[in-house]
Amino acid sequence: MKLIFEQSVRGRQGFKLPDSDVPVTAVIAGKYLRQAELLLPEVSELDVVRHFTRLSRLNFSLDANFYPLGSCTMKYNPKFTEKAAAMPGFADLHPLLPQLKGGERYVQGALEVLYDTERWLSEITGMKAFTLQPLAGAHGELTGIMLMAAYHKARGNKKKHIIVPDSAHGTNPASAAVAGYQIISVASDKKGGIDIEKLKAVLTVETAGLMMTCPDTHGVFNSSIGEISRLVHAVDGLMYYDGANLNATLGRCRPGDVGFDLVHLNLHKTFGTPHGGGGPGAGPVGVMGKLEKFLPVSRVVKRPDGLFYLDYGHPDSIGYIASFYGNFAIILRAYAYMLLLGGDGLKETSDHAVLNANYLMHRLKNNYPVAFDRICMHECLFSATKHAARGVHAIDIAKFLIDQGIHPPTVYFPLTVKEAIMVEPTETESRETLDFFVDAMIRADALARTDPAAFHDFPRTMPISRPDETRAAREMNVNFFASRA
Amino acid sequence: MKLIFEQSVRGRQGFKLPDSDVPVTAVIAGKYLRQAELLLPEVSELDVVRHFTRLSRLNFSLDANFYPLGSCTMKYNPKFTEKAAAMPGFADLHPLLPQLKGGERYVQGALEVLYDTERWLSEITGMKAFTLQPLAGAHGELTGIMLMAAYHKARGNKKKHIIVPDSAHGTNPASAAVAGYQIISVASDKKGGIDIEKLKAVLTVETAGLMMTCPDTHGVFNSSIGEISRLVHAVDGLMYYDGANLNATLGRCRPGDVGFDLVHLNLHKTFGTPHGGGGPGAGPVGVMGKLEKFLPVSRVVKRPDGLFYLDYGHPDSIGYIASFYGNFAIILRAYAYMLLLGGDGLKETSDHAVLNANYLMHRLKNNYPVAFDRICMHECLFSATKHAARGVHAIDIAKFLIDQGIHPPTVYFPLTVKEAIMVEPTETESRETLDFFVDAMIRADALARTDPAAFHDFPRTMPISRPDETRAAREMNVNFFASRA
Amino acid sequence: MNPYIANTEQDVQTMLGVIGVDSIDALFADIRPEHAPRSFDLPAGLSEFEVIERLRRLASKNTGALIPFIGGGYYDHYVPAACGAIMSRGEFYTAYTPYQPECSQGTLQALFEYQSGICALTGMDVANASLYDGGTALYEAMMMALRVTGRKKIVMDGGVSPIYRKLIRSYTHNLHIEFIETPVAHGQTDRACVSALMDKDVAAVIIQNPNFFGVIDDHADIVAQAHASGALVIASVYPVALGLLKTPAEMGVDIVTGEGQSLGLPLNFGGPYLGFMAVRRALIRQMPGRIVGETVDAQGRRCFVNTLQAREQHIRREKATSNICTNAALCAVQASVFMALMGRQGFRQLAQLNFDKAEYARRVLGNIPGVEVKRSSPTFNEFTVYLPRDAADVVEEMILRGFAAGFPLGRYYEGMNNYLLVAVTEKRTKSEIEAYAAALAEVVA
Amino acid sequence: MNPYIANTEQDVQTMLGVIGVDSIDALFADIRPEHAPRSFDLPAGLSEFEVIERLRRLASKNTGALIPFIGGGYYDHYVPAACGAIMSRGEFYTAYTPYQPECSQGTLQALFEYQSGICALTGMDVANASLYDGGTALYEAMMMALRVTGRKKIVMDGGVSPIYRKLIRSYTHNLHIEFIETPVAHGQTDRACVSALMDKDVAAVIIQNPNFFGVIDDHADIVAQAHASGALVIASVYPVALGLLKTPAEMGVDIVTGEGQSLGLPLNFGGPYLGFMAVRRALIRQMPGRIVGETVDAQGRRCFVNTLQAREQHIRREKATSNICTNAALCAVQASVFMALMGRQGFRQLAQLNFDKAEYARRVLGNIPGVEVKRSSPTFNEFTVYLPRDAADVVEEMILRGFAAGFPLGRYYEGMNNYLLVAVTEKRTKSEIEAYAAALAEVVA
Ligand SMILES: Cc1ncc(COP(=O)(O)O)c(C=O)c1O
Ligand SMILES: Cc1ncc(COP(=O)(O)O)c(C=O)c1O
Repeated sequence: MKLIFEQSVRGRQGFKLPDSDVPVTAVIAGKYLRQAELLLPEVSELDVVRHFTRLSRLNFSLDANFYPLGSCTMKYNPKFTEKAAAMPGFADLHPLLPQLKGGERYVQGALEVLYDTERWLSEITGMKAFTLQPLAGAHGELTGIMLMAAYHKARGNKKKHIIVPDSAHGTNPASAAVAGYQIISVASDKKGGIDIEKLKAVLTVETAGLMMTCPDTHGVFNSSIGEISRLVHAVDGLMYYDGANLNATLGRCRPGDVGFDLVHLNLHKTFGTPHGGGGPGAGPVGVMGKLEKFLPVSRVVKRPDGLFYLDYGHPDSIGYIASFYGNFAIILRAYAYMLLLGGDGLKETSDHAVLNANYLMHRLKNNYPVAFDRICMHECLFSATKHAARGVHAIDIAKFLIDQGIHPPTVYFPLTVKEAIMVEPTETESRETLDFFVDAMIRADALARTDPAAFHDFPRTMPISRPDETRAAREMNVNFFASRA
Repeated sequence: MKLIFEQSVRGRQGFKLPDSDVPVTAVIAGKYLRQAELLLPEVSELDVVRHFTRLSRLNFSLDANFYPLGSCTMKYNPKFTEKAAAMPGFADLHPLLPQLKGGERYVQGALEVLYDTERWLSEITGMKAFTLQPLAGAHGELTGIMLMAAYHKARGNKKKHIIVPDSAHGTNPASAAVAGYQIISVASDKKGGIDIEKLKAVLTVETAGLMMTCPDTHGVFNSSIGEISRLVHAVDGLMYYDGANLNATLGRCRPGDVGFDLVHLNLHKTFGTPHGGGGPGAGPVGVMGKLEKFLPVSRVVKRPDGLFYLDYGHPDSIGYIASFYGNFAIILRAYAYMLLLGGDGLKETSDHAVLNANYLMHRLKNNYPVAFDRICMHECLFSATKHAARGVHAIDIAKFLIDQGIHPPTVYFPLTVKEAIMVEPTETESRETLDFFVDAMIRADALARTDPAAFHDFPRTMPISRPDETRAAREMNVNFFASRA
Repeated sequence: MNPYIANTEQDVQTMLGVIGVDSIDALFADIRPEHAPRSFDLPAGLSEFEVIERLRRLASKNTGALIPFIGGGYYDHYVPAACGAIMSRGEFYTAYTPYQPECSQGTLQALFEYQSGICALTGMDVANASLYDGGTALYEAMMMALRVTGRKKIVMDGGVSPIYRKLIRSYTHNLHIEFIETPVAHGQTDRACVSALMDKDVAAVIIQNPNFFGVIDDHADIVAQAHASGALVIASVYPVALGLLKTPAEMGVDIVTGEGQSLGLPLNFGGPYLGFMAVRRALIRQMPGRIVGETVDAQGRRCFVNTLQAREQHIRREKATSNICTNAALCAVQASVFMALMGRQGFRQLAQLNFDKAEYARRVLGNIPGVEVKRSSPTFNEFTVYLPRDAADVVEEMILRGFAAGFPLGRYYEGMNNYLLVAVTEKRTKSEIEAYAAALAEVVA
Repeated sequence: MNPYIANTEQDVQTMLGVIGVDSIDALFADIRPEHAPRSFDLPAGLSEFEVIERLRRLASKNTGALIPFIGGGYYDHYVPAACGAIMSRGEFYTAYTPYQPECSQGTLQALFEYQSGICALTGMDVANASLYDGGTALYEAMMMALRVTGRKKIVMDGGVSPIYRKLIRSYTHNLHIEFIETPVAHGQTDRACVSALMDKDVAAVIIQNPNFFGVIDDHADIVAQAHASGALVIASVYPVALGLLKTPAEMGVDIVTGEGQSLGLPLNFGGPYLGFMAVRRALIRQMPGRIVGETVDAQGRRCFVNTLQAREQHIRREKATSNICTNAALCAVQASVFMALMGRQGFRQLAQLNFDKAEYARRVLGNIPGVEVKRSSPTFNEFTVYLPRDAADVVEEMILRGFAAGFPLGRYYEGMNNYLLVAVTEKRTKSEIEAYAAALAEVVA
């Protein structure tokens, strides 16, 4: 499809702005003015709408496709939460209003949303308190590591490194690193869990903490969590819970009850807010009592008279970590989601997420060896090494699925498993959809036996197939103007 | 695609209703209860959303495709009018509110919308007054014919028939017929207009009126309109203006100034409201002074103090013709559209609608003979008789265009022209889009010369091609249950 | 500036060049000077922002935040967000009538499903793809009955919505049809009266269930009688009630129509709404409006098309079964979404909630001294109360207390000035009902 | 009941059978009894209708209908309806990160266009596909400068948003970075001070244009100086202003970031917003965040992919240029729609309207006795006024008169208690401005 810039016609205009109703009282001095022409596209509103409508139709999406992306929790995004987020009383609210004297009176509804969400997330995770400010999971991790640093500093601890299992998501080591820690990676054992002996080997007084995803990215709930946390706490390390996989254990296990000191959650995973083609999300962070005083400001407080306000006065706080109160419109959707489901509905969520994953695992394990042959949690992990031996790699199976209208599972993650195919069906998909996926996977397996070469030009039904990624990286055409200059 | 009924799974539920908060105080006696199970589909909300999202993707639409449908005015539907219509202050308003004592105070905004729209449509058409109640163009026609009947009755006229040109839309004779009139069809002359001699031949004292589309469905503005209206008025007939083609003459000619006594407009054509896959629309009717007292009740009135109310007290009124005040949410969109464009913007609309049509006509007339070789108005009319001689009919060209992503023009209408291809580009399409269409049409013409047989299995890119319409009519499978019983 | 026009000055010049004229004005040569507008005095255009602001101001003049207990055939039901989300897809709302099936399967299949849903609700064999609204659908049904029977007399139950009755009368003013309206007995159809009127001239008996007073009835006996004398029976029904109530098919009704607003459409101050119609299979060729049928394409793939088009105006012109062209297709698709969301169990539950809440309200209001609630005839989610004074005045006072308290029947029924029609949907909470009762008690005290 | 779960009781039994366990509980065997929640005390679930009603009530507690003259980097611009219409397409908002290019070309091309639009606005060579928001984007820019230069000192203009400065400080608490904040001179960057600080340790000078006081500046001289000592210059910019103002590229800036909220995003009480970043081409491999690049597919068709992924955490883990994963993709697409709608002329016109309205307000407020408007430094659509008493108190009184009168600078700048920061966008009408002035005159009188 043509770029919108390529559709530009000199002099065309797509939008009608108000005429000015004020006299011109000043001009900007020439030296402050831009010299370069502002080469935005010149198109009509119809051009814009048609262009983006057509573009959108080139996407797979949850609204049209099954998306069994492991670790991503691509569950249905309830439509009513979009309606809630569009209410002008929320959408038009300026974030500085509550910082005006008397201004918090005009944002009571919004503050109540924040306050309740914090309380409920605390109850869900067994944490003492929450901050909703982090703008995504990785941002939550960074915030969490900063909280850990503040804790250690206050305790006079000299900590240097953070331990991260090799199965961890890339954001874990990256977040710890940007916060100034060294990373020590610890290998998994044969059951997919952290190898406790190896963990012991790296734990020292310089260990600031351990970041764990629980259940981990192998889809396994680590039954040794109690022991692990004892070991980490023994060196005054902190247990960090990456909550990306919370969808497996709602109402079944709370990180706060099993030894974790702080958590981040991904509202765009467990709490059904949309992924938006890569964002925005929200990554609230919860902490146990010993970390509470370090939480970022502002904090939402409810006065005895029921009025809410923002409290900035916490001397031990790590300070501002976001400009305001988090991705409010995302938090609002998650709040609406929790209101609708209630405690029971949330627990059911995990029940069926886990049921669906185990069902898929059992239906497929004869065709695709499972990485860890045991009950899985909300996602299951296959390996396509056998297929790869015939020249059909995980990515080829992924591309085969695209032609079936199915978004591929996560492939090549976690890094611990060769030719990983990581499948997370979520609780919102029906058995018919799971069976449709199973059938497609079984057909792929059969085809891999009979005609492995066929895979190389999948997908065949899409407008493009197998882009040349090397060329992209070499040419670095990332800007319409530069590439045409 | 599977029907939603075919996706049904016993016991599945897609929506959460509130629990009852009242005690059960009564039961309905068995004899009043339904016996048959209510076999609505049992699906999850995700199933519903995914099903309808996928269904929608099987449609062409203005938002994604050029739609040069003659007589249909498929212009861009501005997005902001959708936003306006969704405002709760309008969308949640109960229509009986203004009929309560003191209730009109709660609907002043809505009444103002109606009042202003009536006034502006009057000014646009040169009519004295308008009713916004008719729910579509054909409903407007029926209302108009009823007004004519009321007029003649009041005058003691004995009228029996209505004259309709052979180029008229099918709704014209149909509306006149259901209102109780006989239809006399009058042929067009060689220039596409009404043949005045033939008109004279059928005009009698029993002629209730003449229904004219202006410009007519040949895309021609009838310069003899003055003479025609004199002839009709001479027998105390009324001149009815079918406003489906008003998009050609905004600010250029008002029916009220050239002899018409009453008009209907299609807000879903000229005023940019969406077609909705076949409806809903709105077909307001305007009348000159002599017909005003017959207009349907209620009528919107502005009191001297600026308050609006609904007036039901018109003894000569034809009465209720709709349950309420018309398709309010459609009228509201048209109102928003007029507010944005203003008088100048409306006039520009017609200027460019006509320019675009003439441009297309000139670019294509060497390949497709024009039915009437003259300046056209907002649409132009080709004939594919030459192509048909080679076995390529208008419908085949239509199907060819579908493969180009272009919605076919109107074909086989008007009935006066063999193998008619009626093209109405509207003012909202860019020259690039027109050229894209021209190129496709020229390619079709070339292919018709070189390989006419190729046309028979167009379209090739769609999920289906050339449905068996005869079988549909024979089998009459119009209900999932019946066809599976 | 018209932002919806794409042509630039340069485009205009190029195009005029291709056409071979000097100016756009030249294209309007057929419109002679004497045809020029005598006036075209319209406000100057505004920007999108200004229009939205203006409409927001107008909209805010409407919301009185009245708690609604008003129905009269149009109900304050909750519209699931998914309905709106699907309807706002451009592929549905900016499409044209599906005359080209290859590029319209989305709308066509959705309408086929809608027709099937209406058949499921009503129990009838076939439904059309929509008419304008409930009132005009009833008019079309009557016209159809006249055509089918070749007779000229219509018997109409006084329990049929007075709004519908009024508009049917307007439409048939010139058609030399004899209308007889029968009174209501204890809120239900007056059997004796209808029976006395049945003769070989009656084309149809028109009834409504629940009727305008909210009263439910089993019209099977009337159907039997009508059929015996060769007349058809037309029933106008309220679809939500069909979640619980005996279907018109079970009563033997020939033509069913109704207002589909309660199937997921906002109240919209009167429209757009959705007229539905379902009939016995034998009557299909006389049915007005579009009908979508299943078929296969050239390669044998299942697909859907507009069918039996020979009934319609674009083919049959003055001999068509109706003049309808544009209908309420998008509303039908929305209703289809609604029916699928509710499903078998949800739809029933919805009906039950409406019934239970209304019954509770009926009991609570009946306890107010001076307010009389007739309990003889069963009702669904709407009922009448007798007040100690003019209901219109009571309603006026209730408005000041924040309630749209109902519809005063005196407006349409002579001698019923003290009667108020009260509707209670699933959206009304117990506490709203009780607050309403408390306010009413004060007002009538 | 959880309406988003599709499994029926029957499904559950079938699936458990396939798995070979008795109950769902059995699947949770790894979670031992000692791991069970000590509490899980959450409210009972509600229906969709009840949730919407509750949120409507909460939302209505917010709308004070205050006329906004408040900015501070976040502005009340009009969001064209087409932006929302496109964003509400499920294909955009319910898609995942475009890791699979074949089924993500829509998002990928839209992001490529977004990057191009940001380059057009800023004049820079390359832009990434979004960061969280303007504040974190500036933090990322600073981290990038530290990496690129290998130095540890940051000079930050006091005109940079105090909110941004605060959060950058939090993030770098443990990173042993030396921060020097320079004061503002006559509202602009203090040249002498910056110049005195420049040395071989400075990694970057961070400036903002227009700065927090709304003042515009030409930082070309500072850039020259910084470059001379091997430092980078980072500019945080306000995109609407770039419709008129000298671009950061024209000043020679190395890294540009900014808050994209004003590009068609609602204020949303603080988010989601859009952080943008654009750099010189030479810096591309050090840039954080996703980058979409053009390429061709196996058949030579143009297409788009995430490129240079070796910078990112999912490949490079602790050595990545940033930890960012989920970003603000949908907001970037929305900004892209906004830029296309405005276009070359519209965007300029939008900037001009903002400037003209603010200038008018500045003049009108300057006429109020006791209110002082500094006219020495040019401003864009926001400016400071000096009030005869504490601006926080004045604002409180203005709220009661229906205005969000601006942001009292005392909150973030010591000694500036009497200063008020006033923003005026294209949405403010002349009469609103005058009403504001009249109210302010009363309050300060
Ligand atoms: C296990 C895990 N941790 C962390 C993240 C990072 O979260 P975000 O993308 O919201 O920054 C992800 C996201 O995919 C994840 O799967
Ligand atoms: C010339 C003409 N007249 C009347 C009509 C009927 O209008 P509606 O479809 O709104 O009933 C149409 C619609 O296509 C038309 O083109």
